[in-house]
Amino acid sequence: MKRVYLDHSATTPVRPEVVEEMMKYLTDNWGNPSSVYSRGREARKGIDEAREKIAHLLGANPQEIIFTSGGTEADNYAVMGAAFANQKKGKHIITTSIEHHAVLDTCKFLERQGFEVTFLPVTPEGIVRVEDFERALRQDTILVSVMHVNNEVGTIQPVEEIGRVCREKGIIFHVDAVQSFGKIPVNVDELNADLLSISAHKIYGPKGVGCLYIRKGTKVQKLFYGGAQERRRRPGTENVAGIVGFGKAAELAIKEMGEETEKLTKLRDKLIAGLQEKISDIKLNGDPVQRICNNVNVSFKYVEGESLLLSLDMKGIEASSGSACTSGSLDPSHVLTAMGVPFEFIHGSVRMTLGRDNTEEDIDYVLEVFPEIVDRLREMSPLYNK
Amino acid sequence: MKRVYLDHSATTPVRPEVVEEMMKYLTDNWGNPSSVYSRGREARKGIDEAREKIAHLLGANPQEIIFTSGGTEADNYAVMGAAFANQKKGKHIITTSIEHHAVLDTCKFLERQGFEVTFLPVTPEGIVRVEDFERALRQDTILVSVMHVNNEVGTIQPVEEIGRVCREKGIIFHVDAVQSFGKIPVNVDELNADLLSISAHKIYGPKGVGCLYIRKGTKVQKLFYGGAQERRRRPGTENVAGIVGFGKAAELAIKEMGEETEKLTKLRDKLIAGLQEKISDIKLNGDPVQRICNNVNVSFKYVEGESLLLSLDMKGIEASSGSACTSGSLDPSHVLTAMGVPFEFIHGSVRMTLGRDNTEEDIDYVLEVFPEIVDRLREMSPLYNK
Amino acid sequence: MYSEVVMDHFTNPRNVGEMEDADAVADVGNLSCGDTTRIYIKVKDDVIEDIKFKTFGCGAAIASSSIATEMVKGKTLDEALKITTEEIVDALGGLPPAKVHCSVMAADAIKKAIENYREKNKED
Amino acid sequence: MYSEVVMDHFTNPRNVGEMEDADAVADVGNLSCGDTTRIYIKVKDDVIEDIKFKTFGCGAAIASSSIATEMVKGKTLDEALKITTEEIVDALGGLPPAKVHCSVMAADAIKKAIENYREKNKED
Ligand SMILES: Cc1ncc(COP(=O)(O)O)c(C=O)c1O
Ligand SMILES: Cc1ncc(COP(=O)(O)O)c(C=O)c1O
Repeated sequence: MKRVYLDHSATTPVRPEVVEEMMKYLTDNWGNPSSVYSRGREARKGIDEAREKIAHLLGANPQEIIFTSGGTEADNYAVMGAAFANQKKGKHIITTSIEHHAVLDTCKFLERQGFEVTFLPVTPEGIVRVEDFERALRQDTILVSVMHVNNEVGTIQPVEEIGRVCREKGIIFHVDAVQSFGKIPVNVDELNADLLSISAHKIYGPKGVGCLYIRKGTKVQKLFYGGAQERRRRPGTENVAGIVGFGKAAELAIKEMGEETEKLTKLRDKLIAGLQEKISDIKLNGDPVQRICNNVNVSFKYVEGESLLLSLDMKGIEASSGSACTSGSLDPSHVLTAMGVPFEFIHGSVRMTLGRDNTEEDIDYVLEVFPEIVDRLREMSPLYNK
Repeated sequence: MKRVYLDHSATTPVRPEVVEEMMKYLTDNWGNPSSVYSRGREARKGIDEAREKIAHLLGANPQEIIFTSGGTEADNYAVMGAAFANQKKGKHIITTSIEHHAVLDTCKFLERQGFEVTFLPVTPEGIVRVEDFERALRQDTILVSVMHVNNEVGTIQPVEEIGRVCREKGIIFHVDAVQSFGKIPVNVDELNADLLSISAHKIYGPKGVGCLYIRKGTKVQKLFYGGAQERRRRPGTENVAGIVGFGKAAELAIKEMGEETEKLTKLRDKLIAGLQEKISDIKLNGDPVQRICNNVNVSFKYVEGESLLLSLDMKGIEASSGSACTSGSLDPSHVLTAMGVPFEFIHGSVRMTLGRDNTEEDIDYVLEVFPEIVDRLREMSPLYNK
Repeated sequence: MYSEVVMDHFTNPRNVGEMEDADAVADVGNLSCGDTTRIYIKVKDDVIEDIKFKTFGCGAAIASSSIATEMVKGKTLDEALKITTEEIVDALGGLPPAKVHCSVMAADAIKKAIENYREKNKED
Repeated sequence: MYSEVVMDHFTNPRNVGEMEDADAVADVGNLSCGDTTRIYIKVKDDVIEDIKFKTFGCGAAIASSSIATEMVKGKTLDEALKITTEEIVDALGGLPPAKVHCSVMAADAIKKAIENYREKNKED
């Protein structure tokens, strides 16, 4: 059976070049980077080189990059760390209602700790309004956290503008760049970011590694305590192989970004247009233009997302959905809800995120089987009247 | 040149069997374990199997094992998590003065948050006295954290007795088993542990993975927030390959524990006896009997630890030291200090920790070159009078 | 995550469709929570002679409807009323814990259809 | 972590040893912090004719003593007094930041030895 993976925003395959680099650090260079001699030095070198690569790609200094166990830890470190370290200045935080749970739930935790959080609304197209942000600013605002690209609907947020305002006012600005890095330019100075998170497994690197950029001078409290690793900012024996793989993946992603973006944009637009042409009662979720190159998020009336996914899976197509039934929780996507997507569309949403292995033929195949699946499910639905 | 690695308590090489298992999850089974279909399910299965293996080896239930990014995160999760979740009952914590920094520094952080911490002293042999522990108990004691085996001097702590008392009094008991697991039996019921940390890279698994055992019913607050992974107790896309490697490493370690312990004990005793016989002004640090099978920690008067390590490294022997100069900090080992080791011995300490690849010949080689090195350094020392 | 039985019933649902001359119809669930099921029954001599369903919902919901209609077809109304969610889940070879609530709908819809039928026939 | 120059001076330290007929001796550092250096000098016509050291300390401390004694040997006392820690570190091809403090001892010990020498000769 043909298999088409369309869930690259969930995770990506590890590139062979990345696996190869990692192998060296799982076999020969297995020393502890904190050990002072021979074997430790080789491991240390691997980490340092990865740090330099990533710093360079972000326009940062190597000392500003702290490796973490992934995007979630980086987001928590940024948000909790900045909040706790600066609470004497104020206790107000601004974020958006469409952040990843790693930021959203951390902000909710901080609310329970006595912080006040403003969750900015978004347009029906899934984009934060700069005016709303400016209106939310207060004297005691100490931190603003806005994602660069939304993971569900792929919308690109106005982080440059928001960053500029934060810089003027001297407010710490965190950008969750997990879904943007490797797809669009991410430069910490252009974004005016003081803190910025990335994750390796979204860019064809290994799972369980990420990093937080911390601009020199930005006060952040540690998430946890222990050894002197990462210049005393993140303790624990380093995931050396993972970090090395991350460095390699980042390097390759940026090198190929131009041509990849072009290819993915074409495939994305073909897929959207094809679905809209072949299937009725369909809705594209998220801004069609201010949108990352690989995201297709569409909703179908009279179809429930999980049975749609299941049907797609049976045809070898892997995707994800914002339906309540898929997430395992009973709530549908907080992103589609915040966008005000009508409930008859929310439950029938499917996200297809493209990646470097996808081809035109993949899209043709999806467009071939998709209409039948929707038809079949609609036939079964008590809500549908032909 | 002959190379003898004697720093297995710092880290261990990844076993080929472990690398092989990991490779499968870096190449074929790279799906996101949270994804509902095909590719995600394979990754999920890998994690679940590792969880079952480790639970079984600890005498626990799979639902009680939470994977983390290593021993440090597990220790922090246990100590901070139990402290914050139970602070309404009391704010007193008991630990020892010889814990790893992952516990020690976390306790110091908790002191700054308004908790009171008793750091138990140890005997000159590096062992906590149960009487001291019992005397330290208070009405408002909510948590006791004692390491099973000390990482510097290899002493085995009376955790069974301490656990029994905690169980009687209904106090949460955390055991840092990072240095004991795989070398001596670790069973959560026998130790009466409510929380227990292990780390993969100390047992020939990968760096950057570990787990925390959380006994059913034990209240712990999360360290950070995000997705619903690990039954909502530890968010973030899982380090699948690392977790699978951890499971394999744990399985092999326990399978071979009996014969390994026997072999290592013999080598250890040969090394200690040989050094004592050949070198004057030498001191064995840590109890000679209540001691883990692979630890040799000795001090030499008139020799500074770092130059000793450097000289050993030049002969291909890799070890570590508790000297101030080695750690990069300016303070010598807190463990040797707590044991009351005289300062003229503290600075000249060296730790040699044996592992599965070490042989009799390795020990013979070390015993051959070691005396010359000590002689040479003593010759250079202004403190030494022949 | 689903058993083979679930996948079979999801792929080839039994008794799916509408019924022009149904003796009773019942709807349960509501769209805002993303799950609804409609059941049609044809009753003769107090026995469910024919049954059809339509479901908007996840794989577990569709498979539950399919297997539940199979289980009650040919049964007397009293027998059919006794069908439980546990029996449906068992017949499906189990369901993931988070999905069990989806199969409640099937049993509920069948009960409601029978009630509607009895209500209607009392009135006559 | 150490440069080749450091490793060379650590492995083959120059001017290591004692001096029976030294014109001045100086000790700096103390054992409780794990580092001590002793310098012996022999002076003729205000020039350091011979110099020896003994060091208890890390690799950086030993190499610093070795290279510093080389640098001042044959220099006048005034020239020798001008030697700085930066010059020693540079001559060693750099040191890890955490180790720079270990090389301060060498410059200090040489200065102290010269001071002792001058003090003694003033007294005479
Ligand atoms: C926008 C965003 N932030 C954070 C994360 C969390 O990253 P990780 O899975 O590495 O913990 C993700 C991915 O799940 C994401 O899409
Ligand atoms: C006793 C002890 N606890 C905790 C740790 C920390 O484990 P990890 O290096 O996996 O963070 C170590 C090892 O460094 C250890 O020896």
